[in-house]
Amino acid sequence: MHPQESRHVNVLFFSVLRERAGVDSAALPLDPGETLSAARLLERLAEAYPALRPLLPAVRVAVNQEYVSGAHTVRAGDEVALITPVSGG
Amino acid sequence: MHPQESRHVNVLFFSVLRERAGVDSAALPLDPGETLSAARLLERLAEAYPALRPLLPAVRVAVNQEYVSGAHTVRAGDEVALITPVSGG
Amino acid sequence: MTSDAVWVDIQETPLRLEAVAAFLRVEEAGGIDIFLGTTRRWTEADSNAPRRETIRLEYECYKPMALKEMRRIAEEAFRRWPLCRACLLHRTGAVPLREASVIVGAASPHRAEAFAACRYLIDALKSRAPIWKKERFADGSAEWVEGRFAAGDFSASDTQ
Amino acid sequence: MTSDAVWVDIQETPLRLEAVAAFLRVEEAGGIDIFLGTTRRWTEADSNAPRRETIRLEYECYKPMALKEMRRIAEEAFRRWPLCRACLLHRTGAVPLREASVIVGAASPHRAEAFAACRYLIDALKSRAPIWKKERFADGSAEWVEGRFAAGDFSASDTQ
Repeated sequence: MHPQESRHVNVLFFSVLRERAGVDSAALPLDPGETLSAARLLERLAEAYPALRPLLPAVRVAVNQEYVSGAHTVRAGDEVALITPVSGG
Repeated sequence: MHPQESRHVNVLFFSVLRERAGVDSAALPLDPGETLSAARLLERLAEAYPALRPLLPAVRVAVNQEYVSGAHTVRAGDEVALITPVSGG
Repeated sequence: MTSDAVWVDIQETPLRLEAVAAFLRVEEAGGIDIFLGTTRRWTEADSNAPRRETIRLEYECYKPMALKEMRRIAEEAFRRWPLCRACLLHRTGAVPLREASVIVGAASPHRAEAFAACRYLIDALKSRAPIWKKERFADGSAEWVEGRFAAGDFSASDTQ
Repeated sequence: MTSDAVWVDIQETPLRLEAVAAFLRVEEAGGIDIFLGTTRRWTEADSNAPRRETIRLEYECYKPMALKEMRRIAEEAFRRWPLCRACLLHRTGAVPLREASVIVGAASPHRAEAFAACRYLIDALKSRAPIWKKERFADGSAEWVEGRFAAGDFSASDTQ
């Protein structure tokens, strides 16, 4: 793997998740070549931010600004957003 | 009957009926105390303005600015409007 | 419903959307739906005939009854949905391309009712308000647009 | 559909209805439906609790994705109905009482399609655009409004 290449997934938090996590975003490290499913990524975040755990069952994941299923493969360099039920408008 | 009292029904024409009749309105005379149904009134108008006859089956009648059925009794002094299918908006 | 919750008008001058929005935007409302009927340039033909080009519409109305009917329609909408405000405005005379001949709007606490009421206002207006339009075409011809009464309306030649 | 037939935007400043109408009023359109979502003062309680008084709403969004999602929604509407124009505008930050947080609109040759598309735009926006609102109440409290994903959406904790 090229040394400049990202070894992180950038995770964005909004609204109630942002307030509970206490941060706007987090850089989740991956081992070289590692990938993981969106569902597994949620599990890791629940370990890192236990306050988020009760809210995660209702969360949808967006990868690179598009909704994905829990089976979607997340890679280093991806921009992941955790989206609680939205209420715009 | 008091002499000043109306002995006419004032009939208003709009759009295609106005153009076919060649007038905006007509005063239809009634005998003293006479009344007639809205349907019968249309018959009299068809006799007075034969050019209207083909259009009358689709006409609705309004008396004093409210739609009425063909059985509605029309009296001297009433304002009657012949309303072809409307197309506002 | 207070009577100032309804605004109906018929005017020869251009309809002002901003005035409509100012009337509808009340603090009890969360959803406002506004419909504008505008003069369309092209009418597709039914079959293989070429489409027709309209240059303007001309509206004629039986004004006192049209105003009463528009008010009745608004009051029906108030009985049917939880509304804060309703308005129906119609323009008469010549209406150029792109300009609005009619604007109707409904304000409600929630959006589903605003949409349903707004649709009701325009459908009822188009089938009941005594207003007629003549279409002027680019080829110099003109014709009265054939309207349609709503199902359930009767013509006065039926006596039952 | 040309790309200039769609207008989406997210802005901190008040939404301008006149600009929306100017965008939608094209000569191919005969029916234009515009929906405004406004900040409502009162929320009725479920049971016998007193109604709550809102003083303003505050919106937060994931802007680049919200803009993309709004554009995708407009494109879906264009595939589904014969539209001339569609727009979706959202405001962020604090939105006072009576002011619009969202305006969506659709222009079509005929009114049924304008209504259907406009309803689709707002329903899809509210269930998919990553935008959240916090409600500030007169009693000093505040809470994030619990939204709802549309039926058929999945949460990422389902792996199938």
